[in-house]
Amino acid sequence: MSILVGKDTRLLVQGITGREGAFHTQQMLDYGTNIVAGVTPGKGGEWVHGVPVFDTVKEAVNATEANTSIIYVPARFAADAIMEAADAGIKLVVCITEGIPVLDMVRVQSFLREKDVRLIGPNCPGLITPGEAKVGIMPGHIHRPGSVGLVSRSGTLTYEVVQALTNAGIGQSTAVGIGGDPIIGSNFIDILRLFESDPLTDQVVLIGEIGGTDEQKAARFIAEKMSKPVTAFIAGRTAPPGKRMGHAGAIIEGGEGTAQEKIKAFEEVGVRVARLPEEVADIVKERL
Amino acid sequence: MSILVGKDTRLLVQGITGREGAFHTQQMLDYGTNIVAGVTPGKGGEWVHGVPVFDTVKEAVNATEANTSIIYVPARFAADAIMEAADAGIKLVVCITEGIPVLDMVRVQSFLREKDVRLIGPNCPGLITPGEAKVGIMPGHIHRPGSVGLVSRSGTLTYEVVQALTNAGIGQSTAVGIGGDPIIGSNFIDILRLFESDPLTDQVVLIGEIGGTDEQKAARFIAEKMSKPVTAFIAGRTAPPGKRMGHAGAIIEGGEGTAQEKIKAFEEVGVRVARLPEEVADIVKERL
Amino acid sequence: MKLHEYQSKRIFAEYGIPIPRGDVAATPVEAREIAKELGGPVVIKSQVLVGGRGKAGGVKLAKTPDEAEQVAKKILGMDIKGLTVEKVLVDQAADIRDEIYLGVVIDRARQKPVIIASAEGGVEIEEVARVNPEAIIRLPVDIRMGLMDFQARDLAFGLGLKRDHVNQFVRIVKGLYQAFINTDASLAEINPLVVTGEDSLLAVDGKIVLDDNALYRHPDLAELRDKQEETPAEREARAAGLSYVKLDGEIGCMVNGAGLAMATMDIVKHYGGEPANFLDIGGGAKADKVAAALRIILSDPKVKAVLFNIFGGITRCDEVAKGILAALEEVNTNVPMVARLVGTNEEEGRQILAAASFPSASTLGEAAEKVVALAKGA
Amino acid sequence: MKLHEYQSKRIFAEYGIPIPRGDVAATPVEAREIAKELGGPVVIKSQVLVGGRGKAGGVKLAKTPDEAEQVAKKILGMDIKGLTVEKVLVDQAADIRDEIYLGVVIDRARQKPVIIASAEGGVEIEEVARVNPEAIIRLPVDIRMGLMDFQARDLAFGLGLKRDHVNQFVRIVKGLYQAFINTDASLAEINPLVVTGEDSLLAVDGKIVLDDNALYRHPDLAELRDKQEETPAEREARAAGLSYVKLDGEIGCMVNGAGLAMATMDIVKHYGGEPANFLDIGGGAKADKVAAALRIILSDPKVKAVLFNIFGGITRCDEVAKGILAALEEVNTNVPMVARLVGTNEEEGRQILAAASFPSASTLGEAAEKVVALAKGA
Repeated sequence: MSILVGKDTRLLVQGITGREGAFHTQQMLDYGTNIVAGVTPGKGGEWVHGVPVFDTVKEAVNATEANTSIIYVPARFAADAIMEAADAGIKLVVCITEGIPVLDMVRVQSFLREKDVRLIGPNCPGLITPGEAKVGIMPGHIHRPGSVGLVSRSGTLTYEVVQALTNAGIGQSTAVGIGGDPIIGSNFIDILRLFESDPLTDQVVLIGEIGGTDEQKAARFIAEKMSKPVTAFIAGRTAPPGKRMGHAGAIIEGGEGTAQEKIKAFEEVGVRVARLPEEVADIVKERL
Repeated sequence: MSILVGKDTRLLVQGITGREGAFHTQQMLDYGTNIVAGVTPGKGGEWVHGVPVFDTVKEAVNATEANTSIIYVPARFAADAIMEAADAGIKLVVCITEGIPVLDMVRVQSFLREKDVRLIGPNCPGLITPGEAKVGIMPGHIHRPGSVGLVSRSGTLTYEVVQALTNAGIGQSTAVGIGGDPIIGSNFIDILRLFESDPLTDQVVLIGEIGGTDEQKAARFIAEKMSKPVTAFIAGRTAPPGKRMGHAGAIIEGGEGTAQEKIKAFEEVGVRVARLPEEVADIVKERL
Repeated sequence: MKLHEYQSKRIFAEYGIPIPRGDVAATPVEAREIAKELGGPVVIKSQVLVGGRGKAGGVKLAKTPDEAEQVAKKILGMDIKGLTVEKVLVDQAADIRDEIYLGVVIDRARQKPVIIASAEGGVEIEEVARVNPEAIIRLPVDIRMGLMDFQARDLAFGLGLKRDHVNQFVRIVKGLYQAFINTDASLAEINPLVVTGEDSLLAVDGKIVLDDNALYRHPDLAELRDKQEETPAEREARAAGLSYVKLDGEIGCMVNGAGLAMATMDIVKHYGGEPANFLDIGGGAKADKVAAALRIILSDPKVKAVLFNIFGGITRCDEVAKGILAALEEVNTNVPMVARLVGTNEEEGRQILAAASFPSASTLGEAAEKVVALAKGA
Repeated sequence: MKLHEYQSKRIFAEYGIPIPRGDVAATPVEAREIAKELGGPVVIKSQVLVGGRGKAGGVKLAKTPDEAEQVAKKILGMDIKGLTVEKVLVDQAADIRDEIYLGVVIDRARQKPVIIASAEGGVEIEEVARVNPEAIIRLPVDIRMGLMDFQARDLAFGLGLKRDHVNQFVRIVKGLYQAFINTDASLAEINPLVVTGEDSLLAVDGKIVLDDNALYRHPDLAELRDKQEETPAEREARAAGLSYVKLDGEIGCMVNGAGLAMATMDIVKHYGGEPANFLDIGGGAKADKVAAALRIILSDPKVKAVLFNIFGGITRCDEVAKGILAALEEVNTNVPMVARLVGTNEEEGRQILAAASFPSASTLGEAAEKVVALAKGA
């Protein structure tokens, strides 16, 4: 186990009887993830791909000692599902669901602040420790075990980079998609900190995109706190400014969040920034 | 200084320009309390009995380094006043106001839980460290410095007991009225714990009344955690059951809250219970 | 302030809680009309603000409009624990399969609202607590977050509800919680919440108790107060902001502070007297409040002597003294009195009373002894 | 989703925020009638969903109803940054003494709503932030507690408001915060909040931007969407749940995931092409969504070639492949295309395309090179 998930993961799937939940439960099982339970209110007692289903997370945790949860429930119920998991003592909650209202997530985060839990997402692909556990929707076969940690705001773009690494013969320790929503449970710095203290991770790839200032903050953190080399990739050099970025939002954030700003922030602290996914692999390889 | 208030107290009076606020500001000043500021929104810049008035608690704290606040504002604004004081960094808030809606106090307590602040009251007479500081509405002249700590749910009944002690030549370290409302900031146990570790307090008088189970819990605490002798007085042996005590409330509390129950709880753990205020003085005197 | 069953249930209905069809009648003919309109069997329920209506015969079934009229005739005007039945609720009778208890109160220790639920509804929850405490589920709610959906579901599955009922139950418990919060209640209770033969949930009986201190926020609810069910003295006391409970003794007591008021009663009894009342004039009472309190005490013909025990803090002795004298000017009485005023503005108070030759005492013991003697001598 | 000024201000008014008297006109005659009704000078304001209306001549004063009609005639139909003015707001002109900025947004770093206020209102807050950042006050709010009175007062005194204005301001900022929360807004802004010569506060201009993800909770607000101010392609994209932004190039892109979509555009450009659009089909897109996306891309006549880049995770390659073929059946087109499908159900997807002889590539680089060549060859 590198960070967050691995052989010790006892996974609970919230929304296991739904189309996506059931499909990805099978995919995660095929990958070898230890799925111990599912939850769908009102479907307790059923089974999905050999996994027992419970009505509530509390019941599931009591019966199976699940320690990690992945959420596939629809957006309007997802905030409640996150809080249910946290309230039941789950330590790591991974929320795949996209389209959760921002104020719902503000409420969730105010609730989680008093709990001993880590949230990844929402609107994220999840995370994977190759060869041990896949807790997400990423295609498992593109990964291979190794010592490069990945952290990304993006979903499919991460797969692209992972594939470039794997094609170049470079394995991954853990790849974490933190999600692209305005309010997320864990940010770049939270995950960089974990990689920095993980003995199985030698270097880190950070995949960012336009909007916000999280990449700039990550750059500062890397400069001040990290000893391991970091390679960055920023999507959106040719893209129009993000539509989500409101007027006053930009003031708060203290920047427009363009790719150029972010690339500059990284290069100023000595983080190399790749222009193409394949270039990420080239840079990482030099540093192995 | 015994507990909570003394020569180090830098007092702020919230609602200082009101009738009660102004009157008791004078009384507290006369007693020698170090009042550094007052607050009434919209009256900043005025003076009351030589005390400067500010519009907000933040301004008052910035200007005067007040560390304690006493609240005289009307019931419908009192909850907000408590939160304002806590938010501005006041460490001890004493709320005299009676008649605050219960749900307002539930909200206040949920807010205070995340702050480093102690609340005394509401609906309480405040507290006094004789000869040092009076932060309340009790008549100061009946007190005398000494080594007996008092803690009470009642207001005027406490004065009665204090006077009996003083008449018997027994001084007080600090007398704390915790208030009689369903939701209060500090309970018997909170104050007993402070007295237990206060080198200037040798024994403690606890004044309770019918309703609830706080006296029973205090009895348990005294048995388990206190080395100093405690004398109790319980009002309401002949009174009809408290009108506030709802049906389901009694279930939650796990008892009817009669005086007999409470007296029994104390006597079972060896706490002597006086039948008359003068008897409190007699018992305390034996133990000096 | 307690609300009647029909008032409580109407509030529940506003929060989406299903209640039986029905209406309130003040006459047997009205009851007949309502029963006719509803069709089928009805339940006629006395609307009085005390428990134990059922045992007292204040709740009866009626199969036809005629029978409804007859039953209403019996119940209206009935005396239940000293209260006269002025109104009955005529509700469509429910086909009861299961009965659930569901209530919201404040948990003083946790300082949070708590939902209380039990699959053993239909009886008083205290009875369940005594006989089968494990049958009660308690769910504390963070008032800042409100009742969350998953908590409501936990409760539903915890009660062992059938799957078909879970979503209905979730809506009901969320509605009840919201009603509790929005009305500033100290109790909001559905008992029983019935599972009907038609497989739906129905709040067959309900109760709301409001926080008097918060009534200023709810002028509409404050108007629901049933004036018939307070004595004139209690009504006057409430209007004057006094806390008054009539007792059976002969010594009227006016005290500031509930604790001291109770202690004063205890001491009156210690000296051989019987208190006629509990009366707390509260903190900071001024002359007019004192006068109102005195009128209320003297309105009890059993009162043979009156004891004033004021330990001034926020209350000022001079104000109380003025109030006593002002009240005596309007109330012509021969009842003997003793005043014991100490604390804030004690000197001024004593001077006012001394100038009027009003008897006074300096300690509570002395005052109690004097007033007991006066009552016996009178 | 952005609301017009007049829509935003009507919502503010529901929350007790004072707004100028006024109404909306779609014709010069209507504008005249409104001005007549209001009496006195009015402001005629174009209602378009872009900034800079004033500079573009879209906001004018009119002293009389006649003048109002003339001014409205000029403004209605005017083109402002590509948008045609369909409506004007006719507001009573305010006697402006001071201008305050007041807004609520989400602070991403603190993960809380934050109130932003400045005594230097009337200009864009970004301008204030640039020129005089200390003139901006930020107040983060705990969503569980809501905006507390003392915080609102702190803000009022912090802005240096006169005492007479503090209580008014407190009501306005609490109303604005509540409007923000209750409408699930991502921005609620009053600029300027005016102190008038009559010494009262007035929200003279306002703006609300709603969270599209929460619109399902607000069907009434969703109906306020101005259909005139979206292109047909944008409208179709929104209806299909696609994220689409038209650009000026010749290579249509259909990608799953915003990050990959942007990276795909970057790479197309790297290989010498110009992207015609940003189009993210999102996660888990099924065949019908893919078909809609293809129709939208092809509706742009500048598109010379189309690149599909799908890296399946929650999206399944076979679904996408089916969608492409289904869309091609209804849309008769000669535009050349390249598909690159990898990830979940990659094999099934490739087989479906291979069976239909649809050109494909295995890496993004290869796909980008191919599509650029196809566009140039066409």
